[in-house]
Amino acid sequence: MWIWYKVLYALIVVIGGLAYGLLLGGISRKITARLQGRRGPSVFQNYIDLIKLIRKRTAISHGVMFFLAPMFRLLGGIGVLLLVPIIANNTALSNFSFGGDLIVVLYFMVFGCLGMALGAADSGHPHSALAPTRGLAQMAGYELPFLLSVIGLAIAHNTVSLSNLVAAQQGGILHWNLFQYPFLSIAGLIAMLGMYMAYPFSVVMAPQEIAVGPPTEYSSTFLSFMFTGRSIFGVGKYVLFMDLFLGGATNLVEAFVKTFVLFLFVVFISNVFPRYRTEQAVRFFWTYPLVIGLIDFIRIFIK
Amino acid sequence: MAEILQYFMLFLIVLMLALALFAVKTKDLLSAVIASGFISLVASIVYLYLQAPDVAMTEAAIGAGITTLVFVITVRKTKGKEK
Amino acid sequence: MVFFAASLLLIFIGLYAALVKRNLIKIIIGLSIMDTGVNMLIISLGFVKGRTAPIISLKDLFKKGSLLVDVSKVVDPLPQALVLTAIVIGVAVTAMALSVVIRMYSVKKSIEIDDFKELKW
Amino acid sequence: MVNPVVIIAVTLIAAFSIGIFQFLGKKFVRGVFWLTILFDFTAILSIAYGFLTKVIKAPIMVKIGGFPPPIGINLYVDQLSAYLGVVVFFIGAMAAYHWINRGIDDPEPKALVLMLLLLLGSTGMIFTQDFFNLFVFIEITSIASYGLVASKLDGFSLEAAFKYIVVGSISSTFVLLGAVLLYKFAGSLNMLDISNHINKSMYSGGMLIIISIMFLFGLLIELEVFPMNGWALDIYQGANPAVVAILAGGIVKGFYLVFVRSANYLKFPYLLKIGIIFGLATYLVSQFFAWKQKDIRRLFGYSSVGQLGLLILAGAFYINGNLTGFAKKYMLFAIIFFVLNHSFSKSTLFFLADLFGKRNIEEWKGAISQNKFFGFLFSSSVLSMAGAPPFLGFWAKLFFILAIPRQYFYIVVLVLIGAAAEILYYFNLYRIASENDGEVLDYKGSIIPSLFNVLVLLGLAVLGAYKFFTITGMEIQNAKFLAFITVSAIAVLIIGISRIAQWILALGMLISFSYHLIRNQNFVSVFNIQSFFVILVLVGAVIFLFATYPLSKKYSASFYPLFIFTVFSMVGISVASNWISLFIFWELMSWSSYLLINQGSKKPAWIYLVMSAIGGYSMLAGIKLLSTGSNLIPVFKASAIAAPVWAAILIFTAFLVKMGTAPLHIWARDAYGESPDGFTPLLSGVLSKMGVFGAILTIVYLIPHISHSNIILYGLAWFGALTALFMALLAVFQEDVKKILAYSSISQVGYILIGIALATSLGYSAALYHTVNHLIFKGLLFVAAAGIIYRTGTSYLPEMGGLIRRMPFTFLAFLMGIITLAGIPPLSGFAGKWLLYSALLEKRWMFILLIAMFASIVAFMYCYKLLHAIFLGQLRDKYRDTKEVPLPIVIIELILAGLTMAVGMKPSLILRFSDKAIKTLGFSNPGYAYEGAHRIVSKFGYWNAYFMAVFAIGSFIIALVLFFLVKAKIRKVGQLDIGYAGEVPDSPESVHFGYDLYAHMRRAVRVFIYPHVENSYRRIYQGLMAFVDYTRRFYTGDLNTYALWVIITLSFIFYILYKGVF
Amino acid sequence: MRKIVAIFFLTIVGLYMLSLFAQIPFGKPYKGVSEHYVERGIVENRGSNLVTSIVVNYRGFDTLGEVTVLFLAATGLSFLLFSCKCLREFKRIRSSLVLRTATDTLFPLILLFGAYIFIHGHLTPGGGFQGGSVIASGVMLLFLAYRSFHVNHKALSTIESLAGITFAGIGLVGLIYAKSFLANSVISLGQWNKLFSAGLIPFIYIAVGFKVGAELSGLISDMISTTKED
Repeated sequence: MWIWYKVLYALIVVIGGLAYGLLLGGISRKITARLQGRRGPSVFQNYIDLIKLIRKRTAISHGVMFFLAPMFRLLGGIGVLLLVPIIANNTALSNFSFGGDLIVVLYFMVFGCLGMALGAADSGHPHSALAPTRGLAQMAGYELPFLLSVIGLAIAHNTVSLSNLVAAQQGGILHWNLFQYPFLSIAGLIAMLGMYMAYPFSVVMAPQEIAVGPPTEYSSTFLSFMFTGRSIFGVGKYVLFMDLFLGGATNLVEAFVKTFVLFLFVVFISNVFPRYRTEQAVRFFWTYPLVIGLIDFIRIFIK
Repeated sequence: MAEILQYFMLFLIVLMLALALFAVKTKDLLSAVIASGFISLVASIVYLYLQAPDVAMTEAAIGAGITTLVFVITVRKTKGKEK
Repeated sequence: MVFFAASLLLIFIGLYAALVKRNLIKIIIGLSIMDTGVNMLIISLGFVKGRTAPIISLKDLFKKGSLLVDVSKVVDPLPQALVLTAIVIGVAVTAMALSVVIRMYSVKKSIEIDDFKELKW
Repeated sequence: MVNPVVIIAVTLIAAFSIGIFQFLGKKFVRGVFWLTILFDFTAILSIAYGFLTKVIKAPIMVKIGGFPPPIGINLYVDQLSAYLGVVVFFIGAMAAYHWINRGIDDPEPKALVLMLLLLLGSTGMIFTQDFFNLFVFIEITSIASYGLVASKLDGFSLEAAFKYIVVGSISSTFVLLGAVLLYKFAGSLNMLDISNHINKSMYSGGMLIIISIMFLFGLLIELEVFPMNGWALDIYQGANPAVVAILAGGIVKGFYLVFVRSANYLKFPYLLKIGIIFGLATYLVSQFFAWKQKDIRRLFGYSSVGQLGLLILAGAFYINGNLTGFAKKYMLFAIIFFVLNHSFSKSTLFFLADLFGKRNIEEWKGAISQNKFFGFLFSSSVLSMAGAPPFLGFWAKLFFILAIPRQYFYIVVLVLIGAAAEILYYFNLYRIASENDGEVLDYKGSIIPSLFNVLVLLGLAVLGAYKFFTITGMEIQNAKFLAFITVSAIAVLIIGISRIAQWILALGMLISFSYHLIRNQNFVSVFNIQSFFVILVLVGAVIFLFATYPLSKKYSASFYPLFIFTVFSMVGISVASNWISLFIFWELMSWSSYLLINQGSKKPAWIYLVMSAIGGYSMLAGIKLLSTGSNLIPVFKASAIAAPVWAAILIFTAFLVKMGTAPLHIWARDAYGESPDGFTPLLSGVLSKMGVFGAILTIVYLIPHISHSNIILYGLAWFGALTALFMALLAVFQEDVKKILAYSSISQVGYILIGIALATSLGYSAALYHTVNHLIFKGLLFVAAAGIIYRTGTSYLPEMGGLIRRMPFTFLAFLMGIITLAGIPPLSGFAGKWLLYSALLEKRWMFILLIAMFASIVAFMYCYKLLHAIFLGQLRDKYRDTKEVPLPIVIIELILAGLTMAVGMKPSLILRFSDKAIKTLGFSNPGYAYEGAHRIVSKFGYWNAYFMAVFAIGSFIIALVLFFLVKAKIRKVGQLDIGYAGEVPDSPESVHFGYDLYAHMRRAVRVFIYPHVENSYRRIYQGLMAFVDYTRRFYTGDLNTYALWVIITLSFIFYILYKGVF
Repeated sequence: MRKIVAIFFLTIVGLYMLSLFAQIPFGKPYKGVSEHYVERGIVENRGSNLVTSIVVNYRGFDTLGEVTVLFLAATGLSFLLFSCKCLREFKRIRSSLVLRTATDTLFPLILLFGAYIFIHGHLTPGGGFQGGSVIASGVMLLFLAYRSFHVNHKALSTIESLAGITFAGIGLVGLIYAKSFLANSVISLGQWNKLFSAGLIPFIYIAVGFKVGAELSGLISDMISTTKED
């Protein structure tokens, strides 16, 4: 019986996550527009778009992998969201988070991206490789500081379970990893910017250069799936970072607030900086955040 | 008598060494060959003094005779002069 | 002693020729001088002062009443026998060497070492 | 048995009678010649056989002239001289046959007389026991050689002959002087008598020492000792090869025996010193000078001289090295084997060089690839010369190394360095000769002598192995297994006309072998680390062998035999019970795999071989360090002895080379990338795992006894981590599917190394799990790549693309392989990563963990590249009709893909085996525990593979259902029908971009992917080459200089041995 | 430069060897096997010339080798100089009447002398080698005297071979009848200082004499070249 409850909760989390993710996307567009002095679309524009896409009647397919790619994407998104505990030790909202989950999450995050890249390439679009390769290269960039902070935290707390990490950060704001291990956190948060492919690390999605990126060839239902996957994935990552650095959450409100703060952090940063080229981004990640993170890392190593 | 013989031997030895040096130093191959033949000849006399008549005979016949002959023929055939 | 020294000198003069001279025939002359030196050295090794050659043609070399020869009256015959062989071998080698030289001359019209340095490294 | 003196008398009479027979005609002369040779050979053979069967118990003593020894001359024939006599006459007969066949120089009767007297001289030399008589026979031998060397009468041979005459005369002068002075000293010329007169204390007097030096020095000149061996090399280069063959193969060995025996009789106390200085110098100098040699005959000459140096060294140790018991016996056999091996293989090589006719090794291109039989003979002798197992040279070297006392370890090192150098230049030649392109060249003349020689060599190989195993008293299973391997390989070789038959037979052998192994109760009940690897090898071999069938058409008949050889030698490695048998099978594996790789591409194979040789020999050196005085064969035992640090490091090097660990990885890319496609899966999946096996053995049995072992282990882990990272990074920028997989392979093995270096039970679990897992997915990828290359004809990524449409199954399998490789759950790759990371966390090796994890991120890049460039994008026009890869390959692909899936769901499929294996390594538990059926728990967390698989598949199904629920009409659109500016023309130019996908990344990491290591290797190699090229000018070709060096050497010897004068 | 280096190292070697010979007394009595040769030489061989006894009997094997060496040299030389163009360039000049007359007179004497030497090898100084070379020098004289002189190679070769076979054959006879190769005791040793004494020694020396004479003559003729075209 237990498993069915879990499935039920999972469905709720996924739908909730989707709704939240779409909302965040809308807010992001709004903020950007406002900063640029435009009115911008409605914050609910993404909901409208999604419904529109689903309702479209025809879709084209270039082949099996093209067909499967959105599935992978969606699966990756859902997987990440479900593997991180939104509220630790809560039957409903701890999701499928379990003992070894940090490493699993790290690897599962790639799953969707891989599917995405494969699908795009299968379209036969000559530029299809551009975005995935940039993305992978940039990933190699930001993953280094990110792994640094994750490993640092795991060693520091002697656990790779996100739930345990969250538990270790309870008992006041100063117990948060953000304050316990500020340098690691800085490295991790900078990596997060890369992970969201926001400015200045947006060369992957760069619409001006690659028409509209991987989704160029996708439309209607396929695109809707991608859209869904991306939104959910985004939320999943916010939750992950919340759990890692901001002490997790004990109730839903706290979760909303913390993820929203993270979201704002990304949005504001991205509206300030110009874009890096891939190699610049990689070099950036391999220097400043890494060096900063190493301070704490070595501290943990010595301890 | 014995003393004279000894001095004679000494003389022969010096002669041999001188001939050897001459054979090595001279530019004319034929002279060198003849000199080396002479060394053998002188040596055979020395052998006699050293109570080795057999060897003396052999040295004279083969060392001084045949060897020199072979040398001479070779020098003639190679029209040899040392540079 | 003089014989030793002289023989050694002969050997080394011969060797010197083999080491320094650039003419093939000269080198062989050197070797044959060296041979002579060696032979003389060996003979002088077998020499014993005041003894006679090892040819027993007189009765008084025998020990009394037998065919056993009195050792103290004869020089060492063995080195002489060895030298006999050595001399013959020497002439054989010289003849071989000289025939090679004749052939070398017919190939290159030269008997200088400088023309025979193709095999190297 | 024949009286030895009859041999000499009959030969002499025959030689004299040819003077009469020459008037009767050529046939009579030849008849007399061959009859004599036959008579002599049979006579000596009968004596040798008598010794062998112990019918003759004591050495034969023949009085000549009826006088007892000190008075008269006598012959003394013992075992060694009889054997050597057989060899001399055999080689002599072969050389004579070769010479006659190739057109003997006129006048023929004289040439045959010279030949006969040469053989007579060397026989007399070996047999006589009188110093002066020895001199006479030396002169006979020398003068006959002078004539024969000059026989070609061209500039080269005359020059060589003249140099020989001059140096030879100097040499014989010293021998003569020495002999006469010995007479003066001891009053006798008989060796035994003199020996009885001499005792070691007389050497302090100074007189005897100079006499002995003069005598031995004369022989030493004839033994072509550095630095006075220029003349010898010139002979090898300039003279008639038939003559050189008999000189190098027979006569010089006679001189060698005489030298060693004389030194023994003289009780010369400094023989060891002389042997070490001159033997080693000769050996090393010639092995290195040969590197730059372009003239094949001079190359062989350097090799011969080098072997002589080794022999002198061995002889010095045998006589004067204070060897005891077994060591002495080993050394004796080493010497015998060296002599036999060198005689037969070197003479064959000279014959073949003459038959082929080309002097410059560059012109040997294609010599053996186009003439199969010629190639077989050439390969056999080269392999034997270079000491490849199971040839005789290998056993000789092994005996030699085992016999050297441990305090002379530096000699072991230097000899092994020389051996590696020898392999380097021999196989450079072999590489050129086995090149496939080049015009069709044929050899002229009869190969019968070479064939006989090689047959003897093969027989000797069996003898060598038999003797080695019986004398060292190693388990007889090793010998049996070696015989089994050889017989199997030969069986497969024999049916070489049909590849299918070979395939079936090989497969049948492997399967039945595995079946019998599993049926063996012993094997099943005692399941240890070795059984683990045996199963790994056999399973991998069966799978990959199965997949080779469609590819085999283009392989030569030796592919399957070598495959079998490789596989069984790996089994041999896995079941080895001591270090030496491990080494034997290790070398067997290296060489057979080299020959396999060489069937694909030559240069990489050469580099592979050289690296393997360096590795293998360093292992041997390490093993040597493990041995103690009484225990020459170190066994695997944790409590054996306190192993020195260097032993562990040296032994480890071999394994690191095979694992491709940086910076020893330079062979790997091209060897993997250009080896035959059917073999690469085995190479990557199984063969590199032997390195893993060895590493585990080393760490378990050696490292714990070393102080600071932690540092070594930590260093190893760093090596593993850096390998994992940088090889992954290098893979990203490759454009060849197999080369990407190659780098990936060594990168993955780097992970395994980390696991091993942890030396915790969890680390071993991770390593063993990953070992199997890597076999599965890398095998899958390589097999798939082989299929793709088979269909498309290229391995170059930018030429592929869009193949998903033509090869859906392959794509599916490949995709699963890639997912496993990337370690993405739910397939089997993740569990290995999880175990490894947990193990690292447990040990708190944070930096290594960081690097390892980061390396797997880098791996994503090339994973994507592979998928994208091969399968995705637009299909090229030329592949429009390409079919799915052949059925056997598809089957294997799907089986392996299914395995990744199954293992991904249930890692215990592998772990239950590794658990058992780990228990035998002395750990009580595997480092993790099971919780329930599927959950693996470590200190840090747990991993539920089953759940994860169900979760992934479940959500995939949910998403799919969701998709179909909202499914709109899907219109299939051709790939070229894509909407961007303009349409693709009808006859489509492919716009699939698969080249240099990570150009941007390259800019970021340029400094890391620059081939620093390869360049430094190249620079070292070139530097050495330049050095060698400069120093080999030592051999100026100037006769005076050669003669001068003789005198310089003599004064040097006087100086070091006798200080009484000044 | 080379000279200096050569002299330097030769001096070093020379000094070492000198130091050796300084320790060997010159002209002092010997010991060892020679005592046996000298003391029992006559008893065992009956030959007055002890050197001959040693050369032919005690160390007969050496002599067999020595003969072989000479044979080898002759063979090798003719092998190497066979049909060498180089030989034709050498023109033999016509010799003077004096020389020819002297040759005519001396040649038989020289031959006789040579024969005497090797037949009396066991009695007087000299033996096969010396006698042979004396004969060869006679042949050489013929070469000098007569421009068109050439030797019969076939005959020489046959003599050489037969002589050689005789030597080795005698050795084998010894092996068969006296259980020892080259044993001297096959026939009666005879009396000391008589022509027919010393067992097989004279026979061997005669064979050697023929052989050496033939060989050296052949050698000279090969070098001077007596091919018919000249």
